[in-house]
This record gives sequence, C-alpha cells and structure tokens, in this order.
Amino acid sequence: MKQVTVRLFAVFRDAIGVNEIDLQTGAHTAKDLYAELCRDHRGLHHEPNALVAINETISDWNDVIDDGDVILLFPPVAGG
Amino acid sequence: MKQVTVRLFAVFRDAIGVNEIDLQTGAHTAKDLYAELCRDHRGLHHEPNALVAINETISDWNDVIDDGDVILLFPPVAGG
Amino acid sequence: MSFSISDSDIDRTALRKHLLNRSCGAFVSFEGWIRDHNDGREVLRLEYEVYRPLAVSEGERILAEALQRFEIADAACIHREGLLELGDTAVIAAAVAAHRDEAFKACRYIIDEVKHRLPIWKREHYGNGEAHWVNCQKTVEDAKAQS
Amino acid sequence: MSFSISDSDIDRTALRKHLLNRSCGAFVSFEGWIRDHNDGREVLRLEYEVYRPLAVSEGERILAEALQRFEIADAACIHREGLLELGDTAVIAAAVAAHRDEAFKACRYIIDEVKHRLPIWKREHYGNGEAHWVNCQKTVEDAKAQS
Repeated sequence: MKQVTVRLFAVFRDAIGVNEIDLQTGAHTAKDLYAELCRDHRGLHHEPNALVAINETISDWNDVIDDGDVILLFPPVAGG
Repeated sequence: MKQVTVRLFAVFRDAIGVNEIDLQTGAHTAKDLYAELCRDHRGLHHEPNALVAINETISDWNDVIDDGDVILLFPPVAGG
Repeated sequence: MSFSISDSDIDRTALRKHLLNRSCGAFVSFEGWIRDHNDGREVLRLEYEVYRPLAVSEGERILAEALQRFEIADAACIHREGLLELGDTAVIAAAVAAHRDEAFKACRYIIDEVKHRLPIWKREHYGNGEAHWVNCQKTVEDAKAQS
Repeated sequence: MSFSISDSDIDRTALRKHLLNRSCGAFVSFEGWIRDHNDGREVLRLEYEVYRPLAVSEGERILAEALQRFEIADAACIHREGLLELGDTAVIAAAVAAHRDEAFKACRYIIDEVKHRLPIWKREHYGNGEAHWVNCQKTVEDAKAQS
C-alpha cells in the first residue's frame, strides 16, 4: 500500500465537498487511483476528458504512482 | 472625339506633375486611353496592377469611355 | 514573451505596449468576452477557477511553442480568474510579426491551446439560479440526482 | 458596421467599445504598424495617400461582404492617411462573433481585401533620403532615369 495525497478541483471538489484527500491505496497507475476514488466516493464520476498531474507535472493516466506522490485530479478544462 | 477628364494619383501624378488632365481623345476603352496617355506623357508608364474608375465606379479596363467621363487612374494600391 | 493569470481587469493597453516593436508590421489579438448565452441558456455571469502553478508553466510553454512554430517576434497572453460579469474580458492573446499571416496563425494557435491545455475551469451562472461547470459530462447536481 | 479614414491617431479603444456586444464571445483585431524595414531597406517613415470617396465606399462594401460570408455580429475598420512615423498604427480591422473561428476568418478577410482593393497608396521614405511608392514596378525616379 502507498500513502498518497489527492487534490480535487472544480466539479470534482464540489462533488466530494473536500479539496484534498490523504489515502492509502493499492492502485498501480493514476487511472487505477481515479477508478478507486469513483468507487469509494458517491458523486465523483468518470470524465473522459479529465487530466491528471503527478507532483506538479501533467502526466499520463497510465503513469505509475509512488508512495508520497501528490496527485492532482483535473476535470475537463474550459479556459478562455 | 470625346472630351474627358483624367485624374492621376500617387506615382502617376508624380510622374506627370499634374493631378488632372482635360483632353480630347479617340480612345474607345479605358485601356486605350491609358495607352494613349503613356505614349503622350514621358514618365507615365504601364503598371500591370493599375486600376481604373469611371465616374467614381471601379471599372474594367475594357469598359467604354464616353464624352464627359471622369476617369481616375489608380496606380497599384498598397493599403494597410 | 509573457503569460499571466490576473484576478483583476485585463490591461490590454499595457499588453499591447509590451509587444510594440518597430521591426513588426502586424499585431493580431484575440479577446474572449463573457457572453450572455451558451448552449441556448441565458448566462448571467461566469466564474473561473485556475490552478495557478500549472496554468502559468503550461501557458508559458504554449507561448514558447508559438515562437518556435511561427515567424513571430513576440507573443503574450493574460487569463482572468474569479467572478466575471457580462462583457468582461476573460482572456487576451496576442502576437506580433513582420507579416500578418504568421501573426494570425500564432494568435490562433495560442488561444486554441490555452482553451485545451490550461488547468482552468469555468462555471456558468444561469438566469434560473443554477450554476454548472462547463465541459463536464455530468454536473454535481446531475450526479446528486442520480445518487 | 463602420469604416473610416482618419488623418489622426487611430482610437482603438473607441473602435473596441463600438463593437462590444454581450452576445459575442470573441473579438479579433488586426493592427498594421509602421515597421523600420521593407525589402531589406531601412524605412524612416511612411506616407499614405487615400482617394477618400472610393476608399470609403469600397471599405464599407468589404465590411458588408464579411458580415455576409461569416457568422459575425459586427465588424469595423479604420485606415490612416497622411504622414506616419515608426510604430504608428496604419490600419486596424476587427470583428466580433459568438465564436472565435468566424471572428478570426472575418478579420483576416477584411484586412486582406483592404490591402488589395482600396485606392490607397503608400510611399516609403528611406534612410538615404529617397522615397518610393510601394507596389509599383517603376518608381518616378526609375522612369526619369530611363527617359
């Protein structure tokens, strides 16, 4: 198990009601972690165009997460 | 013969040194008139991208000129 | 080259002055304005949430890409955050070049990338009191209704 | 819709305000600036000669065409005449639309047509004291040398 911090933004934060979660997870990739969170938190849902950043770097959903990582879950962006 | 007024702009005016010429001409079209002026006035020359307006309307070089017409000879434009 | 996030009115005069360059003949700018409708709904105001650290680094990367891809001398972009009213400017992107073709292409590239890549989220407030996050398949309200 | 010829500094703030529209999300503007070089020669200043009656009617026709061809709400253009210095704005063209794609296309269309169709002539003044009319195959000086 790894200890990670997940930060949530915009619709994801509003869905759960908190902007940060510390959790123990067995998830291998960022995608696995997102799926786990959707299972465990009512209201959080899969968004096909969501983005993920690991430790302040925009990353791939298949990137592996490590103990101590900070994972940013970005709902679909809508600048401009 | 027709009596017409020719107005010259920019490089054409500078080439002849006057901005307006009243003349008697046998020219049938605007193109003929331009060719006649190039023959009679040193310095005036054929510009492939020159434009012509007859009586304040942008016209075709093959348009016929009539007695009393005012012909505007525009050298190649360069706005902007 | 300058990218920034602003929590107050965008100063377009300063941005233009920053880009003024006597070797440039063409200046193209795009402004995104808050409009009163979207997808058939009346919009009253908008809220932009920005994750600044990544928005700034990604915004700077987009400008650097534009400078590499197009024959431009300089480019700049400012994006708002916070609550915006109708008619307010949400974003401005601009490029300067010797010739207009490259300035148009670069300006277009910058705003397209900004809209797709920056961690910025837009929440529309409607006439009926509702508010939805834009671009999301499900809104929080929808999600709650299903739970 | 508004086209004009101006013999003093272009007021871009007024032009923008004129186009402000709460149903529009996109504003694209192009500015043509006097740059310090052209075709490898140092340019000191520029002179624009405009035949106003036809420049205005043709300019208005171009804006009307843009409104017909593109999904824009409004468009405007101002062109300078007279003597301009380096860094001065010679022309500004702008379009507003609900969406950016149409605003970009319309703005580009307007400036392209303005440069090709309006009876406006540009005379460049160079570092060596010479001045030439732009776009002409022969300049007056060339013509005189040959005569």
